[in-house]
Amino acid sequence: MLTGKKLFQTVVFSEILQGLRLTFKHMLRGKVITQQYPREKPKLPDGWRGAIVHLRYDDGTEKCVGCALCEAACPSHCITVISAERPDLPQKRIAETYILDMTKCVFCGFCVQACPVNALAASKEYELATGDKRKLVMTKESMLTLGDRYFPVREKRPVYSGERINLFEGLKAAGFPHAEKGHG
Amino acid sequence: MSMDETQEEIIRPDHYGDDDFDTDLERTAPKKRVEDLLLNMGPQHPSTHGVLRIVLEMEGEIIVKATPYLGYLHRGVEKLSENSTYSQIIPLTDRLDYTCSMTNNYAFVRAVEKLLQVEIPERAEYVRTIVAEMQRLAGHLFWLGTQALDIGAMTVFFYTFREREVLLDLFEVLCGARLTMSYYRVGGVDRDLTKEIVDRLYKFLETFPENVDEYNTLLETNRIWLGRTRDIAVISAKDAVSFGLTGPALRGSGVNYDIRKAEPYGVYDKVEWEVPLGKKGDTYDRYWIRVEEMRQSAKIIKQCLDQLPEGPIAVDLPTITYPPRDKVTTDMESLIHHFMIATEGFDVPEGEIYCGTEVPKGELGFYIVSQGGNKPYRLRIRPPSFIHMGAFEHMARGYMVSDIITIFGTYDVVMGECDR
Amino acid sequence: MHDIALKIKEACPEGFIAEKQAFGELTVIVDRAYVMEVCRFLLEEPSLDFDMLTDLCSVDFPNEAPRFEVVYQLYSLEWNHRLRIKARVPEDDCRIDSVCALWRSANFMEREVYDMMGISFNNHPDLRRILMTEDYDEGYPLRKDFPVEGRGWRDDFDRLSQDAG
Amino acid sequence: MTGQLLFLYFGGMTVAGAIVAVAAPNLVYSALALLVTFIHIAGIYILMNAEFIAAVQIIVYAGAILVLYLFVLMLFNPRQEKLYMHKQYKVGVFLGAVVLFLMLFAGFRTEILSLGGSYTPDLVEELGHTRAIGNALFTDFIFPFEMASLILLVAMFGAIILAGSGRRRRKGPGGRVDLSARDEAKKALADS
Amino acid sequence: MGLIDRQFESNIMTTTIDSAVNWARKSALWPMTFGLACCAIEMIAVVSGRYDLDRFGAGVFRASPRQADLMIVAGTVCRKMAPVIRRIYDQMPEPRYVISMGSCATSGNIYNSYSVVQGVDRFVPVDIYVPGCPPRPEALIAGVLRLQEKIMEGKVFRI
Amino acid sequence: MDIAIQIGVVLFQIVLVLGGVLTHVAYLTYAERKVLSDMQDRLGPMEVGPHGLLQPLADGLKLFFKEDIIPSGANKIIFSAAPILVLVPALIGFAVVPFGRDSLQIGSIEITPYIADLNIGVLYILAFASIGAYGILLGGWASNSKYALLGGLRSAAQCISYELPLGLALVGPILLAESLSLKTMTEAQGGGFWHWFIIVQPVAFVIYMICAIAETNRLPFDLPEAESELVAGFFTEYSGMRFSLFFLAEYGNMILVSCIAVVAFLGGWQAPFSFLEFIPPIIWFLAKIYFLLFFYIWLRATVPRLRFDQLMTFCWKVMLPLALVNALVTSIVKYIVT
Amino acid sequence: MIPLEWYITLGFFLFAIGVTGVLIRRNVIMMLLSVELILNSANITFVAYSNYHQSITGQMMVFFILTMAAAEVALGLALVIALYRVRTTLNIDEINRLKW
Repeated sequence: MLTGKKLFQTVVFSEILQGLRLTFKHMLRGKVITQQYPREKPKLPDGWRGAIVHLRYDDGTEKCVGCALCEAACPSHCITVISAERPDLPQKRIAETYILDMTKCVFCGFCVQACPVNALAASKEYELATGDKRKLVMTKESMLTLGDRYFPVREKRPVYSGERINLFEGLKAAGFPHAEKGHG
Repeated sequence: MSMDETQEEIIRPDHYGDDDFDTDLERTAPKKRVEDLLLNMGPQHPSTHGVLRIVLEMEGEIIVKATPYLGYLHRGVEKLSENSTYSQIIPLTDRLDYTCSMTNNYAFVRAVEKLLQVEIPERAEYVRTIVAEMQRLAGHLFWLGTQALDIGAMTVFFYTFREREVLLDLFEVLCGARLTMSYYRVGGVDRDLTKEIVDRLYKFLETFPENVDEYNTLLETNRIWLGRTRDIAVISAKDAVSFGLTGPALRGSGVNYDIRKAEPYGVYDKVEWEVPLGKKGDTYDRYWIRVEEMRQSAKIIKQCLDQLPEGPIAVDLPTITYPPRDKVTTDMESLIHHFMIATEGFDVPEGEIYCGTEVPKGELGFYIVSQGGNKPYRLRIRPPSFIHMGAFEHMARGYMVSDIITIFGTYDVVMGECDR
Repeated sequence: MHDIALKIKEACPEGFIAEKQAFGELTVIVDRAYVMEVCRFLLEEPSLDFDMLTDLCSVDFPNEAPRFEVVYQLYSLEWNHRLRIKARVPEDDCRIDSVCALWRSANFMEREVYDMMGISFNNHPDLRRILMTEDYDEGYPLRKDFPVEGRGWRDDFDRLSQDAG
Repeated sequence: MTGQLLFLYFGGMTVAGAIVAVAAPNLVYSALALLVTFIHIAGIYILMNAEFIAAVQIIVYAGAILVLYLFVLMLFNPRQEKLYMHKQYKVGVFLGAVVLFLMLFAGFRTEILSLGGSYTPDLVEELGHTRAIGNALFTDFIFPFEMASLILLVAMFGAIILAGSGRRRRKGPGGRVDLSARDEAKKALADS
Repeated sequence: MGLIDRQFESNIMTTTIDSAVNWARKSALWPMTFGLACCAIEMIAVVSGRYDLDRFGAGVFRASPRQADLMIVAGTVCRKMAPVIRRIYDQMPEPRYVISMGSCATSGNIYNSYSVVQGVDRFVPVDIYVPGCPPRPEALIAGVLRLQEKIMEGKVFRI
Repeated sequence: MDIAIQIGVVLFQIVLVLGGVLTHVAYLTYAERKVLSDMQDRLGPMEVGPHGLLQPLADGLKLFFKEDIIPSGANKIIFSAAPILVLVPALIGFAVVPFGRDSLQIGSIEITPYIADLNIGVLYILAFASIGAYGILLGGWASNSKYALLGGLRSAAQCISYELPLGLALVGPILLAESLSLKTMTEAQGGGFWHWFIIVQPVAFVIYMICAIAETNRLPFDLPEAESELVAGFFTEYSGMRFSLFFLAEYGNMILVSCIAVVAFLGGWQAPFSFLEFIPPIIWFLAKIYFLLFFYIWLRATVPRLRFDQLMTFCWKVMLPLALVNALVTSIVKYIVT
Repeated sequence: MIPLEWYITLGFFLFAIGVTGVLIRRNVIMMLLSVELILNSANITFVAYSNYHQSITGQMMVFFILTMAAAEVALGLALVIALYRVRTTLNIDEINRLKW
């Protein structure tokens, strides 16, 4: 039933007036939430998953051992690793070729989680826009450069004092079929 | 209008010819007198929020038939899933309903956990519930903003996105991404809720109800909004059930079906909340339900935060979850497990399960057929949006063209999930 | 044996093949010729009252005798119970009765099964491809013998302008 | 002098527009040409100190009547028609010419007496054309005025009944139209 | 673009006009309302208050391709959608620009499947690629800024 | 010689008014974006010039240099003519608007604050406003697109329908001022704001404002160009310069209807209080116009959009009877009082 | 001062063109449009004589003609729409039967 008050409200457009008041209040209050991006960069949290980078130890050597776990864990198959023995240290392995196709990366962070030596990390790099698609295919070198920029504090190279673990032997012993893959 | 009149109207074109001898007329007069106007909306159309094509058959401005054409965003997720390990499917589920991706994660990991039959720690359950409800807030805010924008109230869109950004900031801290978080893991969650997030969340919840009131000032009683949403896209409870609608679309018709209540999971049975129900099943009811659900979600989050227990955030099962980081470099066993999970994923016993989860759109179900091994044999996603689209024609019939956007928006359809 | 399965067996003994209980879920396997009958019973029997067809999908088992399996997930709002009905469909006669007349939600899902797996549904009102284009001729993507990358259609841009229609 | 030049322009455009309107194969062009004609006729009215009638000419003829025509045209969405004229169009043109000749003949044979009424340009200047017309309309011509309104009313009802017949549907709340009757009719049609 | 384009020799006059026109073009990039998938949500977020693409004069989203300058391909491009994208591109008047937003539009991303086109650049020329899944709104703005730089480098009247 | 001077003066006035109006149109788009963004807690154009002040310039220049497409199925002549047919009526109405009180005397030359003072000024504006519907209708038809045709038909129907209550709402002030001339109308409202016609004709003012918003296709009545339904209404197929002409016409119309509202209801260039008369009349006039324009933008930020049938129902069932009753009551009261 | 004959002549021309239009066009709408021309020619003549005789009666007639024209167009177009609905044609040659 249309009561007197309701009729009055209908005639004077009361709810629209309320809306007008609200918008006007917002205009006067001037609580602008805009971040002026190129001038004010956003403060990204530490866990932000931007471009994937390679890290180094404090002595400048790269952490990656070329185990290709990241390649296996990647859901979009954008990582290619070819590992080889380090010529100077035959016992140690490194990734001879490491290609991360940024155009295919989904930035899920699975590779970072999979890395056994913390060689990969998600940086806060996001301004990757480019006119040339080829620039988006990252090699190990470019990833290392990015990593140097975003992670200036490097981890100390661990020194294994105790008995040397032979990882791959262990894997084979555990009946793990793809253990050979680690050898490249 | 009586039945006879209609018949006359429709049959009339064919009926000259029986008693007619004017051959000249026969030649010139087409059989069908009033040509139904065909209007093709989409696949690129501003109001379809994605890539849906609707072919409208109209009589004047009235829709006689609205045929949705789907598949413009069909990405083959089900096929891809058959070739991915269970953990690699998580990013795929993110991109189903991209406005609230983590609820999809939740639905998927719940299905896998049901198959694996693991119990996850209490804190993880709480965190999952909190995050799922936050996602529900984000999803409903998105819906409200875009629906209002479609109907012309552009300011509401900016206000809802203001709150949504606050939530996304929290997600950023929590998961490291804004939209496609890949946060849930089989057996738990990826990262823990920190003190900072909890505080910020409390702060957000303090002001959130006021903000909801703000949107309502612009919409709830506005006569134009009422005119545009009341009695539009009405669907009766019987039809809604028959069409398999779920979520707010079903509850708008007054059917009390919410998986969170019907088959409680997470910690929904440990907190107090209510399921808002509509009466008429029109767009306004669904709008009201979503707004009310936002309030309820806020309530749930608050209670969960209050009750949040300490403890691990993932099960410590070496066959399913990664071992702790520090152990990998020191412990041989852990290293081996790490390698196995990274390369092979985890094995899932043979069997088949169906597991439905309440996401903002409705019931998102995962039907997994496993024949053992680390990859599903068949993964079927029951997308609420797709099934809602089945009711589209029924709901759009008899309305005006201008109502199409309202009708389309009222389901909250996301094409990524609809087409998969 | 589960109550529901018993009832089905009583109502339609010819159609009932087996029942299975696992993970707290009940599965009933029926003969494909009796799918309509069983479903009608499930919908109309008041003590079962499966008024919602939650899902309808299909699974491909290329190495087994009737190759395809159509799976119905049913739910009862009244009783809050779920049931899975399965029916096998052989490859050479790839058809099964449509349940559109019982649950209207079946319409789109059956179209999807037709699109993705190639199973035809008798008496379906509008059986066309739904996700792929209507003139798609590479086969049925969800069959196991279909390559994930497809058979070249995705890179075929010859008719780009005409297709737009 | 200026007045005559203006008349020649307005009159020329009027006639040209009228000819194009009658002869153009495309109906929309016809309507547009007619628009030109109407606007220039308004100009001629201004030359005759009848600016109120000029404004009304534009508002009613150009703003309402012709727009209605255009509306109907666009509902039918015509394109160029091949046989837009009758086969005997030459006869029509000839008849038109005869009519013109006869009228001119009669018109110039008749001598027109100047009656010199009360409605002088000075009066118009003083009162304003609008006021003069208003005075006349509501005193001497009040009965025809009321009759005209009655005619309009009847025409309105007639138009509504004619154009609206067979189009009425039962509208539910929110503007939904019940189409079930249509379905059944269609089904019956298909079955037969 | 029409008769006057690239018809004149390079001198101070044409260079000045060139930079003026380029400035206008870069300052009024009207994007098209064209969302495909996930990235569309971030594209919408770019318009929202926090990021506000309108600051660069690019907030006027036009629904009709005839009035748009910039097509932001935001999301997975499926084969079924490809002809439509192509037609929309054809309908846009020169000068037109395309930003391929997100990994899906750039290379098909994770969806290496039968229905997903592996990169929108297979049938539409792309000016700027913005990787990310989806890219942050800032990343898209960075892409727009990069496009503005590219426009400033362009030649309008000069040979 | 005199005639030459007169023509020169008129030309000067035309250039002045047109320039002023077009500048206002350009910066109205800017103001709209800014005010909207202020109400939506954001910034609006910022980067093009200081605080985005050069934004309209950039937009205009860009549109000018954009390719101009005529769709293949379109009717070329009408397609090209339609934008002009929309723009001209929008601009031509400014000829009779009195912007100020005093004429400018330079020697023997007198420059009036209006181009012409027609004694049927209101009718003149209404007459040309009705021509604007043609451009919309023809533009939609000539584009050979269903969206554009539908948009055009809707828009024209809307324009024609709302013209009736608009005109009827103006009957009140006309009766009070006893004149159709805008100048006389302004002068009839002199001596304080309580003499303004809005005080005695509030209903007419509200009807006029609503109809004016509908006439100019602004939210909540922006059906013809409702993006989310019909893409961009009747100008869906227009690009480049032709499109910008439609844009200019829309905003020009906005300013024009505000001018009429100011003259008919808000006392034109009159100051609200006599002690404020030291401020030039043109400033008062502009201030009132700015307020009304701000109100349009303000409303746009607040309300959703009506549906087409609701729009028509609103016009024929609410606005028109109200306007009729208002005109009737006004005339009766006026008859009794005098 | 423009002589009266000029106006009258203009009116005659318009009338003749209108008559010709009615005679030669096949389209019903076009015929109605031609009738408008005829009405306008009458209007011009009325106003011209009114001006010449310095009497306002002629102008009054214009008003009533305008009213009539408006009524005519409303009814005429309604008829055209009704006709088109039944016969799907606007060609007068084909609308030649008494019975629908």
